Amino acid sequence: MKKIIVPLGPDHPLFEEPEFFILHCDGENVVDVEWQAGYNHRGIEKISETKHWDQVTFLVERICGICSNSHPVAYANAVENLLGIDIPERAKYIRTIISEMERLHSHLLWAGLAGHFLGYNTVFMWVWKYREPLLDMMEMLTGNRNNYSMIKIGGVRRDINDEQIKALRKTLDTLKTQNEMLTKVVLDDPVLQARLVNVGVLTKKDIKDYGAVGPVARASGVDIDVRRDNPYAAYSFIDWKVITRENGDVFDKAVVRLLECFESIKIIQQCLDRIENKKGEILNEVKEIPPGEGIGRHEALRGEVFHYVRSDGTSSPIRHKIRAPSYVNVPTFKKSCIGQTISDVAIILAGVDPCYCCTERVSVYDANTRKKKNVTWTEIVRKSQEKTKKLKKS
Amino acid sequence: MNILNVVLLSIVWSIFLIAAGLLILGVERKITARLQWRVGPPWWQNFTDIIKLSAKETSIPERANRFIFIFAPIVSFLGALAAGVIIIFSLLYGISFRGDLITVIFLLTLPYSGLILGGSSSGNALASVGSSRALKLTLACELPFIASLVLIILKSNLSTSIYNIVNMQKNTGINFFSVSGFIAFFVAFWGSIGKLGIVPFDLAEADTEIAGGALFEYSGILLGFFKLTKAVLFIVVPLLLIASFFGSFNVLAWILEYLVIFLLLIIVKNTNPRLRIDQSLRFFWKVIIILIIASFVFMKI
Amino acid sequence: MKLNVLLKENLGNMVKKFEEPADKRIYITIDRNNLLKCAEIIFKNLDARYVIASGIHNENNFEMLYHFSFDKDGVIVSLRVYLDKEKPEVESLVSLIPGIEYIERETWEFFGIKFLNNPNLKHFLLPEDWPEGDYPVRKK
Amino acid sequence: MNIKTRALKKSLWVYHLSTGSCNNCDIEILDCLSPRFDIERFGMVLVGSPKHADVLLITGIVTKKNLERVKEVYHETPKPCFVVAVGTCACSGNMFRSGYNMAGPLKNVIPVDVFIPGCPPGPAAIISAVVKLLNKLK
Repeated sequence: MKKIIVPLGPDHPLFEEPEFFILHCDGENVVDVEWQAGYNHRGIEKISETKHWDQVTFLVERICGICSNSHPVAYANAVENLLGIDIPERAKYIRTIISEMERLHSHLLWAGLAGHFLGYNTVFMWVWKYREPLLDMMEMLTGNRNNYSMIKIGGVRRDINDEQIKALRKTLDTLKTQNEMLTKVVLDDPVLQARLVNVGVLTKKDIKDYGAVGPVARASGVDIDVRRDNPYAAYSFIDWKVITRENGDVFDKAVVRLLECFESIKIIQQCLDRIENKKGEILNEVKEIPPGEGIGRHEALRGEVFHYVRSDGTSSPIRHKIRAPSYVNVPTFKKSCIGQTISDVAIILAGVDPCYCCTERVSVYDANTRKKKNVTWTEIVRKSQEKTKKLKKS
Repeated sequence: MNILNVVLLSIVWSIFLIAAGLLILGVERKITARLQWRVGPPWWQNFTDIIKLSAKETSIPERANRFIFIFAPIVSFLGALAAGVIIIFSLLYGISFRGDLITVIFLLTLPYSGLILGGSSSGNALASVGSSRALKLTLACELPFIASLVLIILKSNLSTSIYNIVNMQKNTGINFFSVSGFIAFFVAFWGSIGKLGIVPFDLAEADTEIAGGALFEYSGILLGFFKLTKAVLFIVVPLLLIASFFGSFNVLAWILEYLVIFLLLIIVKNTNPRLRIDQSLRFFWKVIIILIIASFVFMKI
Repeated sequence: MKLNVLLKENLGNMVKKFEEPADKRIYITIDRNNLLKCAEIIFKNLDARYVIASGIHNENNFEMLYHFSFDKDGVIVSLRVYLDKEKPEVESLVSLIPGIEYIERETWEFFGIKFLNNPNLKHFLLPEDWPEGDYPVRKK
Repeated sequence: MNIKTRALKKSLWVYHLSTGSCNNCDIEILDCLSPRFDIERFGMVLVGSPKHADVLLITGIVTKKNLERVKEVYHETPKPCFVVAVGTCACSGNMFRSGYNMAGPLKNVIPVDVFIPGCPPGPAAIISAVVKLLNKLK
């Protein structure tokens, strides 16, 4: 049978970002997958070497829009690891609150998008409606809906006051009931189960081979979570548990994410209890970064973020290595996609919650193998502008 | 009625079909939006879309087969329109001929054929995946749809004229209220969801999987023709169901029955995710086939 | 047994330098030729999780760091390997860890470090027509 | 204003193209669809193929690998079409300006009609910019 090649990307409505998967198909079945990356590569690791230590927090924030708190936390952890310092207790709680709120909004975002990919737009709209108040809370706490700029080496930039805590509690309570409903809908819907159960299964061995992390690993029964294994911020002071499932299919990944939302709500509520009606320092001023190297980790929404920094005592890092969770999660598609159908590839890739901005921190294929046109680019632009003018006049 | 009148009336009714189809699609979008806590577009949105598309440039890909690429949307549009006009003529004016039901069934396969041809002629991988899905789907959903209509023909003493079928139900009772008729209606309803290409069977266009699928390369007025086809089908297919299963000669009843079917369609659309192609095929070949056989077994009841 | 003792015991005299600059961070310097053996001991025998590898361009040499995580102890173990300045080459770990393919390709195009026996050493993040010999993350 | 322009104003189909962004602008664009902002009120729909589009919402610095692709998409889009640069990255390059893989900003690659600065611009800002675009249409 003749194989057909289906390009998935670079600009596929499935992905928010440009990314290119070439599916070698036999009818509707996928027999091989190639991954072409680099459409999003911006060279952040190199740019980081030209910025001041404090500026780098803003730079890493812009690695990825959804993990815009995870990377700064991991980076700050790395620098603090290099310095060997601790941060004030209140700052720890605030970091935890922001991190968990980010996790909540990202998991909801994922659930909505997953619905969207399945052509289930009602789920998409409802979930995104629930997510909106969270973004309002973020705006209230940090001043921006995304890109929060809360983290600073040695602490946090802004404090949280008691009025904000009250408003936050209210939002979380409504969110909890909404999330309960959503979880029920997902767990019980027979059509969703038909689409998700036993699709894109990853075994424990696959997880180890590719080093996958986060909800992807936890859905396959690999019990890892940096928040518990190597606690930072306030995670060691708080009572919560790691969610794991056994099957490793897309359905389990969805369940892990939805159940994690409840844990996040629990964590935030406990943190709020500890900082309410209290005052305290939020920043340990850091003046100089001595020579040395440090590693910082953070359990981001998609898994472990890993930052390695090296200093030679000057005002900017001489090497800054960033490993986003998607960098190890996405390659698992090689195991999970092959043998599935084209329709499933969409949801399998979505199940990983890929984030290519993260993956290519540091970064025309003619998808239709069309013949090259012998017209120069300026010619085309000129022609099209003329036509636009003409149409505007008429 | 002389030939001139017929021509004039068909033009008038064609325009009505287009307008009503666009309107009902607008209503559909509005209701969907309300279900999703949104305001939604105004009711005339689809008219604006079509006018806009007609003003846009139509680009034809270099690798495409020009002839098929251009004619596929036109043929599917005309097929849907002709089917609609035939049904309306036999319902309203009693102008009917032997075998017009068969003609309508044939004409209603044209829209999908157009989609398949158009998709596969455009020389794009995503479009060809879309049309191969459309092909599989049409094979799956056409059979139950036709089979349920064959049952109606059998029930109406082998009459293949829509007028006769409607007329006969006056004497023998409405088909929908017999056991076999009810089952056949259920079958035809799912078949028509497949024919209309709405969720859960919108695999051929699946925006989030294969980016518009068979329509990927279409732009401008040619895309507009596909949109119009869909709008006309939204009127014609339920109308055919009404004629063969409810059959009355009362306009008010028709409108009510239409609205009921329309509501059912919307409910199905908004409470289901898109099915995978093999799941859709399994649904049609296993579940629906059993129902068809059941309806034939209970034919006399 | 404590992890640092366990590591020293298992790696034996392949360890050139053993550093613990901070709590739960271990850096082990080894010889370039022992890399595959050490990585196998850590990844297979001690059941660590592969995290990432990072290349570094120093003044006099290149450096590769292979980070492994022991999740039960929460410890990061980094294997440090120094490479030639003129001809940076190191054994590829693809046969051991399939997921390492992408970072090796990336390091190759950023630093010009060659990974012997990596079957797929071609451009990954940078465009295909990127000028040869131009390694963007190297120090100027 | 004739009927065609009027129809165009009331029925803008949007194609969203990311050319090396951080995802934030893209999420905010999707947010425009969500119940709170609901741009479908104005007849705007997000489409999957550039062939169906009237407006290209482009986010991100243009990376070298994306350069050809951006031009191709712009060429494929049936005219008249409008290009909107969403976010500071697309407008000027933001902090990635000094990076080695930057080929943009967007205005150097294709003609841009509207710039929306902000990192990221909120959905409200995006909608207001599109309204400005509509007013520009005569």
